[in-house]
Amino acid sequence: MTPRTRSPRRRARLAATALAAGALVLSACSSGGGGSGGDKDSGPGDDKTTASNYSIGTKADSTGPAPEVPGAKKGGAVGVLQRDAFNHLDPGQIYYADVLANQMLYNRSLTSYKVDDKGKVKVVGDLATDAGTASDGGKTWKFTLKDGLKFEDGSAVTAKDVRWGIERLYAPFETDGPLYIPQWLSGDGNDFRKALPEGPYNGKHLPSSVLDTPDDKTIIFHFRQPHADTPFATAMPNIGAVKQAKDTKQKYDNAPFSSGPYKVGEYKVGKSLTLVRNEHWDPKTDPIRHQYADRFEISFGHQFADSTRRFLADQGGDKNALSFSNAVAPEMTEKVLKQAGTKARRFVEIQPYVDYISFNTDRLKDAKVRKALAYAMPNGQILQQNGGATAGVVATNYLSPAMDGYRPTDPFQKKANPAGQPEKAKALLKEAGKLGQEIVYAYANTDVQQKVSVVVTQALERAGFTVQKKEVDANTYRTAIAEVKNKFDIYRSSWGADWPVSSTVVPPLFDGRQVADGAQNYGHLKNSGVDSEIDRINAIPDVKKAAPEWQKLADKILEEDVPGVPVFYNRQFSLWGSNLGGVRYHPVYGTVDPTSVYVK
Amino acid sequence: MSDKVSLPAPREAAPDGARGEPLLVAEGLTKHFPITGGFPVKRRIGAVQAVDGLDLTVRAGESFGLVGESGCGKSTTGRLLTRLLEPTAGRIVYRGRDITHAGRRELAPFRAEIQMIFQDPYASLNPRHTVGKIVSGPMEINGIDPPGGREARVRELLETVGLSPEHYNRFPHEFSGGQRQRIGVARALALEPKLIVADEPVSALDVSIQAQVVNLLRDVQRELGIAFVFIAHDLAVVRHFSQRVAVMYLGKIVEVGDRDDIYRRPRHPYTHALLSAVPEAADLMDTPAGGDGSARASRERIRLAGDVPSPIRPPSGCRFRTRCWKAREECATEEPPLLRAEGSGPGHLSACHFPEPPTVERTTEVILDPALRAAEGHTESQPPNHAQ
Amino acid sequence: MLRFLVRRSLGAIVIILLISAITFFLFFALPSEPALMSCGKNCTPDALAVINKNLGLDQPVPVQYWHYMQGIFMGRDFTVGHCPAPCFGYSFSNQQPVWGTIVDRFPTTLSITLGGAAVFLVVGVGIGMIAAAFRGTWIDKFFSSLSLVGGALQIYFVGVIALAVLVSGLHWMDNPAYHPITEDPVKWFTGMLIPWLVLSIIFIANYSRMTRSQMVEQLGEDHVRTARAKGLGRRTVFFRYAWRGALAPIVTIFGIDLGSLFGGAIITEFTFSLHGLGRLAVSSVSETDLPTLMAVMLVGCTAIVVANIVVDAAYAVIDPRVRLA
Amino acid sequence: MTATTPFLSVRDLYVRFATEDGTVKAVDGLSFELERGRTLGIVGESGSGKSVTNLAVLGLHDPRTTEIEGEILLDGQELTGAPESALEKVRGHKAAMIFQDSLTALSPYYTVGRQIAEPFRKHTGATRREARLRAVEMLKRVGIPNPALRVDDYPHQFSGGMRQRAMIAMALVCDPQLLIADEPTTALDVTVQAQILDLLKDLQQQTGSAIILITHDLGVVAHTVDELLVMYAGRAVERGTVREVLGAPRHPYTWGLLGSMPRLTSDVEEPLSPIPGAPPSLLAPPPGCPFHPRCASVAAVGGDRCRTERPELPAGRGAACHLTPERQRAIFAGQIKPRLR
Repeated sequence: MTPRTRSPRRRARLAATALAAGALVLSACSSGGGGSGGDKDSGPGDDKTTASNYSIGTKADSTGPAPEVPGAKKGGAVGVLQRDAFNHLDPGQIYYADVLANQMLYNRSLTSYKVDDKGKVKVVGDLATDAGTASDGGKTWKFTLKDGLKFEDGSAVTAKDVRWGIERLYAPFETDGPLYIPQWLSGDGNDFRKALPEGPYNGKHLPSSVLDTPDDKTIIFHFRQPHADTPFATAMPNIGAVKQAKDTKQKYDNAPFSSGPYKVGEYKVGKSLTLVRNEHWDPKTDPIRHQYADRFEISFGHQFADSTRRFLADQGGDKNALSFSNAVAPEMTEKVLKQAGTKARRFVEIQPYVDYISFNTDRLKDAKVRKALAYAMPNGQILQQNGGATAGVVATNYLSPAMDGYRPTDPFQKKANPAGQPEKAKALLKEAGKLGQEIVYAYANTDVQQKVSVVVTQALERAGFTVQKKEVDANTYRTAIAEVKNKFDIYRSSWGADWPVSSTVVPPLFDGRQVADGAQNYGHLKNSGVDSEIDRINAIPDVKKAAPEWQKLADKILEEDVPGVPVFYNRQFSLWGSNLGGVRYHPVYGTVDPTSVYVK
Repeated sequence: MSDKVSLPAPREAAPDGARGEPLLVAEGLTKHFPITGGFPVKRRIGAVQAVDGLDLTVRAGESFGLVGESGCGKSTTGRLLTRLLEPTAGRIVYRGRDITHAGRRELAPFRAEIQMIFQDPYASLNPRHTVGKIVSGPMEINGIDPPGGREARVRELLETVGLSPEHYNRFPHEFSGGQRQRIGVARALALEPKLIVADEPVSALDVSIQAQVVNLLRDVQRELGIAFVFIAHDLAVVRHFSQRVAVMYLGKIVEVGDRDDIYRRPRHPYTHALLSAVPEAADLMDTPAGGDGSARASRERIRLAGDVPSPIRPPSGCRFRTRCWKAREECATEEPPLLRAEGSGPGHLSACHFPEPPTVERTTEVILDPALRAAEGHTESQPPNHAQ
Repeated sequence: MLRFLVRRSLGAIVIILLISAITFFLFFALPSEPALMSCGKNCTPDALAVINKNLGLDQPVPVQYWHYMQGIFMGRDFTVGHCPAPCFGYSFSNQQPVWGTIVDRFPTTLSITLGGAAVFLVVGVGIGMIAAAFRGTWIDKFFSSLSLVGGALQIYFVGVIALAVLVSGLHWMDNPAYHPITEDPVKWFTGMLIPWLVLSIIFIANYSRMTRSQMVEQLGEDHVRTARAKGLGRRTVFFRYAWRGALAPIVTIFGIDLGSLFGGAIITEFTFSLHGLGRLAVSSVSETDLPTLMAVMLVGCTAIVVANIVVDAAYAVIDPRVRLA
Repeated sequence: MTATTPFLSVRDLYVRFATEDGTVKAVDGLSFELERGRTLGIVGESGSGKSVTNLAVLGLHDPRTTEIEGEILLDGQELTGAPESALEKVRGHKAAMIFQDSLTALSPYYTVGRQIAEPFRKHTGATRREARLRAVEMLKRVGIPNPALRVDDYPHQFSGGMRQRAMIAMALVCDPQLLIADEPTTALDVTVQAQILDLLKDLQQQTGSAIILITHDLGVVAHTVDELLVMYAGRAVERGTVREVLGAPRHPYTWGLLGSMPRLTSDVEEPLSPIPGAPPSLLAPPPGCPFHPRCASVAAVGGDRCRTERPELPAGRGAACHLTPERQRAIFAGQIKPRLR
C-alpha cells in the first residue's frame, strides 16, 4: 500500500487513540481556509517537478565531493523530531520514507540520487563510479567501486562486502525491504529465497553466473530478464555494502555499520537515535553527502501538532531542529502560512504518492458504469477531507507529477471540475441502462475515511448511483480489499513509486497477470493488450525513452478500461527551525533531504 | 391477565378458620450464617448461630409474640417462617405441608397466605410507585382479580387501615411514618393472608403514632381472624398484642406460654430479668402525687452484668448461664430442655434447671453489674445467689 | 497484615495470569495480522508465511501461549539467541527484547502517575478542605465553580494550551522531558512539572469536590459533634476528626482511580511526547506487536494490582474497623 | 453564687433554623431551671425540640444556619452569644453531653482511651500519662471489665452497652457539674438500659452534678428524674415533679402520651388510646395552642381560644392549656385515669 509513512494503518490508529476528537474537528474546520492559503504559496510544488527533472548522471556527476552549499558552516547538532519510532536501521529492511531519509546519513548504496538546489535529480554512482554499464541487452549490469571507500572502522569497502550485503537479503529475516535485485537475479515472489535459503551465513554464496565479484572493485549482475532501470533499483538502500564481520543478523537492525558521513552514536530503540560524525568517511568519494553538522539528534514520539508547535515557537534547541517526515499539523496549517518569517523555512512539495479509488472490474463489468463513476468522483472534496491544498493536489491521471515523463493529461476534466460531473455521469449511466446502479463502497473506519465516505456517497448518488456503504476495520482494510474475490465495487487505495520511473507504477497496478490475493491490482484489470504493452515498454533499454510510453499506456488504461480513478497527488508540507540551512526536499523519497543540512 | 381466575385457596388441606388448629409448625428450626476466613484459602471457619433448634407452633387466628433482645434471633426466625431465608436445619410445616425446602413454584400458593410487615416503613415501600400500585402489587404478582376489580379492593383496604381511599394515587413520600406503616399493613392484607409475620412493626414510630398502629394491627388480627407472629423487643407492646408469647435468648426459646404465664408467672430467670428491667411509668401513675420513695418498691430489681454474648460462640450448656445469678456447674455442661416446670400451667414451658418461683410480685434484688455494685456499696465478692 | 499481603498477592497472581491468557487469546481472536507490519510492499501470502514462521505465529495459539509463559519464568531460546528470564520475547515491530524496553519505559510512566497523583491529592484535597472550612462563603463558591470548570477539561486540551502558553509563549519552562531521577533530580522535577500539573487538573477538580462533600458530611457526623461537645478546638475537630473520616472514602476512590490514572498517563505521554508504558501500549496495539502488548498489559496490571493492595493496606491503617485478612 | 440564682437557667429560648423550605421554629419560647444534684427529664416525641434545646445550651448548633435568642445562664455565665473560645472551655468541662447512638457518636478512628483522655488533657492540662491513667480509672468506674486493656480498644471492639459506658466515662472525665444525656439508652437493649440508667443515677449521687435526661420514653423518666418537662412542637406544655406529672398529668398531650403506652399491667382487652393525627410541621405550626388539632379537649375549653390564643405555661407546677387547673384535674380523674387502668 502507500509508503507515505510506515503504514497508514498506524497513522490512523494513532490519530484515533491519541488525539482527542477535538483536534480532528479543528483540522476539518481549518482545512478550508488553510487550503486556499496553501495554494497561493505552493509555488515550487506545482510545476517544478516535471519530466526533465530526472536523468542518469555521468561519471563526472558521480565523482565527489558534493558541491558546497553556499553559506554552509561546520559544527552544531541538528535535532530531528519524528512522530513514529524508526522501525529499521538495517539498510536491508528499509523501504519507507522516514527511514529512507535517515539511512542517507550512514548508508551508501551502489547508486543514489543526487538532488541539486533546484530540485533536479540525477541517478549517480554512489559506491560505484557511475550508474552502471549494461550489456547483453540489459540483462547484465556491471558496477565498479570507487577508491577510498571506507567503513566506520577505517577498513576498505570491497566488492565482497557488497556481495554480502545483497546475499543477506536472501535470509528469512529480511522481509521488510524492497527485493527487486534479488528477484531479478533469482526469481519472482518469494522463490528467490530458494537460491540461498539461509543467506550467506552458512558459507554458501550465489554462483558467479548470477552475481559475480571477480575482484575487489567489480560487481556484475546477471539478471534473468533485461532491466533498463537497474540504476534506480541499485539506488535502493539495501544494495550496498555490509561487512561480514559486523553482520549481527537481526541485531544489525540496531547497530548498522556505517559507510556514510555519520555513524550510530547512541540508539535507544523507540525513543531516540544520535548519529555522530564518521571520521573515516572521505568526502572526496561522495558526490551527494556533506558532513556539516557534528550530530543528528533524532527523537521519536512527536505528534504533528507537537513538532509544528515547536518549529513555530522556534525556541532554544528547536531552532536547530527539523523533521524528516512530520508534516505540518492540518489544524495549524493556516497559522504556519500566516506567521511572518516562516516562508524561508518551509516547503510544500509533491510526493510520489497517489490516492486512488479502485473499481472492481470483476463486479462492475460495464466500462460505461466505471466511466460514469470516474466522472462523478468528487476529487476536490475528497482532498479537502484529507487536509486540502497543503496535503495534495487534485489528480488528473494515474501518474504522479513526481514521475519521470509525467504529462498533465486530464481525460475526465478533473482540473476544471474538482467536484466531479454528475450530469455527464448520469448521462453515461442512462446510456448504459444502469441508472440507479448499486455500488458497494468499502472504506476503512478511520476518521478521515469516514468523512471521505460521506462526500463520495453524496456525489455518487447525485450522479444516479445507489450507494451501499461498507465500513471495514482499519486494521483489516488492506487485507479485505486485496482479496481477489472481495464483495466490494469501489474502494480507496494508494500507491507510491519506488523510483521515478513508471515501471514501478503501471505493472504492479494494472498487469492482469498480477491479479492475486495481496497484490496491488485492486481493479483486477485483465486486459491482454495492456499486458503485452507492459512487456514491450519494459523491454525498452533507455528509461528516458520508456517514460512517455508509460504515460501513454496509463492514460489509455484510464480512458478505456477505467479500473479506478486517481483522486489526488500527495504533498509534503514541512517546516523547520530558523537556525538551519541547506534543508531541501528529496523528491524521490518525499521527505526532507538531510544530506546538506547545516547549523547557521 | 384478566382471564386468570383468582385461585381458590387449597382449603381441602386443612379445615379453614378452625381457631386453635396448628397453622404453622416449626421443629428444630436452625439458621447458621457461615463466617468465612482462614488462611491462605478462605473457608468456613465458624457460624453465627442466629437461630438454633427452635420449636414453635402458631395456631390459626392466634397472635403469637416473639420477644427478646437484639441478637436473640427473633428477626431471623421471622424470615425463616416466611421462607425469606432458607433454614440450615429443621422443618417448617404449614397447614400440614412441609415447606422447609419448597421451591418457588411449590411455595407460590402459600406466598399469598403468609405475609410480612417490616420495621422500616420508609425502606420497604418503593418511592416511585403510587400507593395504589404498592398495595395492588401482591395481587398482580399472584394474578388475583378480586370481584369488583383490584382498584376497588385497594380503596377498601386503604379504608380498613385508616387511610382515605383518595390516597390511591399518592406517593409514599407524601405520608408520615405512621401512615406509611398503614400502607404496609394494607399491602400485607391485600391477599387475605392467613398468617402475618410482623417484624418490629412499630419500633420506628413515635409513641403516639405507635399506639395507633398497634390498635390497627389488633383490630385487623381480631376482626379478620388472621394469625400473627408479632416480633418486638418491647415487652409491653408484645404483651398488649399477643395471646401467647415466646421469650428468646441467643437463638433459643427460653420460655413460652400464654401471656399471663410469661408476664405474671415467669419461671425462667432471664424472663424475670427482662421484666424487671422494663422501666414503667405506671409505677408512678398509680401512686398519688407527692411523697418520696422509690418507684421500684413493689417490683423485683434484677440488674444483669454486661451484654448478650456473641452468637458466634454461645456459652455451653444453658446459654444464659454467663449472666445468671443462679448458675451452677451443671448449667455449663447440660443444656436445659424446654419443659413444663413443676408448678407451671399447661402450655407454659421454660428451659431452666433451676426455675424461679412463678411470680414477679416480690422485692428480690439481684445486682450483678460491677459498676452498680461498687457505686451502691455492695461489698461482698460476686455471690452467685443474690436473692434476699 | 502479613496474612493479608500474602493472600492478596496470591489472588493478584491468579488475576494477572487470567488477564495474560485473556489478552493473549483475544489478540488472536481480533482481525489482525502482525506479519503485515513486516511485509513491506511485496506482501504476498508467501511472504506472509515466511514472516509468520519467523515470529513463531505458525504454531497453535495455546502452544504459543505456553512458550510465552515459559519464557517469563524460565527464559527462552530464539533464533537471535537465548533470552534469560524474565523473558517477554522480542518485539514484532523492532526486534528488541521486550523486557529491556519495559524496564526503559516504566520509570517514565511511574514518574508521571506518582507525581501527578501526588499533585492532585495534595492540591485537590487541600482545596476541598478549604472549601469545606469556609462552606457557604464566597471562597467555597469560588473553588466550587473552579472545580466545575476543571472537571470539564480534557488532558489533551489543557496540555496543548499549557505547552503553547508556558513553553512556547512565555518561555517559562522547557519542553517536558523525562530525566531519570537518579541522574538529576532537579531536571527530573522540572521536566515532569507540566505533565503533572496537566494530568492532575481533571483529578484535582474531582478530588476537591469529593473532599469538600466528604468533609461537609463528616462535619455533620455524630462523632464530630461529640468531639465538639467535649470542648475540643475547632481546628482539632476539623483536622483530627472530620478529616480523618473524610480520608477513608478518598483513599477508596483513589484506589478505583488508579486505572484511569494510567489511562490519563497514556494521553499525557502523547501530549508531551514522553516515552512511557502508555505510548508503548498504544503503539503495540496499532502495530499488532503481541509480545510488547502482553508485557505492557502484564506490567500495567501488576502495577495497578500492587497499588490496589497498597491502597487497601493504607485503608486499614486509616480505618481501624477494617480488618485485613 | 447566691442561693437564689439557679445553677442552670434557660429563659425564653428560641432556636430557629433557616432551611430551603423556610424557617423551622425548633424551639419556641422555652424556659426552665435546674439545680445542682437534681435531674430534669425532658420528654417529647421526635421534632418536639428537646434535643435542639440541649445542643443550644452547649452552643453546638451551626451559627450559619441557626438563630438563637434568649438567655442561658450556667452557673452565672451567659452562654447565648458567648464566643466559641469561652464555650470550648465550658464544653466537656463544666457541662458534658452523652449522645444516643454510641456507635456513631464515638469516632471510629481513635481508641476509646484516647477519646476519653482528650478532653481531660485539654481542660486540665494533664500529661499524656496522667490522662491515660484517668481514662483507665473512668472505664473502671463505669464498669468496663479489664479497663487497663480495653482502654486501647477501638469503639467497634466494644459491645453497645460498653460503648455507652465509655461515652459516659468520656462525659464524666472532667467531673462536669452539668450532664446532658440525650436519649442515652434508646439504642440499648432493655436489660442494658436498666444497668445504664441505674449507673447514671448512682454516679450522680457520688458527684452531685445536675443532669438533664432527654427521652421519648415516659418509663425511663419515671425511675430516673426529679422534675419533668413535657415538650410538644418546640414548646414546654407541662412541668412538675415526676410524681406530679405522671401521677396526675394536667395537659391533654401528656394524657395522650400515657394513653398511648402499653404497660406490663394494663388491661390487655382494652385498646390503647392514642393521640389522633400526627405532630405539626414546625415550618408552619398551627396558630394558638399547637396541640389543638389533635386535642380532644378543645370543645371543653369552648370557643376559638385554642385555635387563636397561645396558652402560657405557668411557673412551677402546671400545664400550658386553656383548661383551668380544676378542669384539668377533673377531666383526668373522671375520663382519663379510668382508661389508663
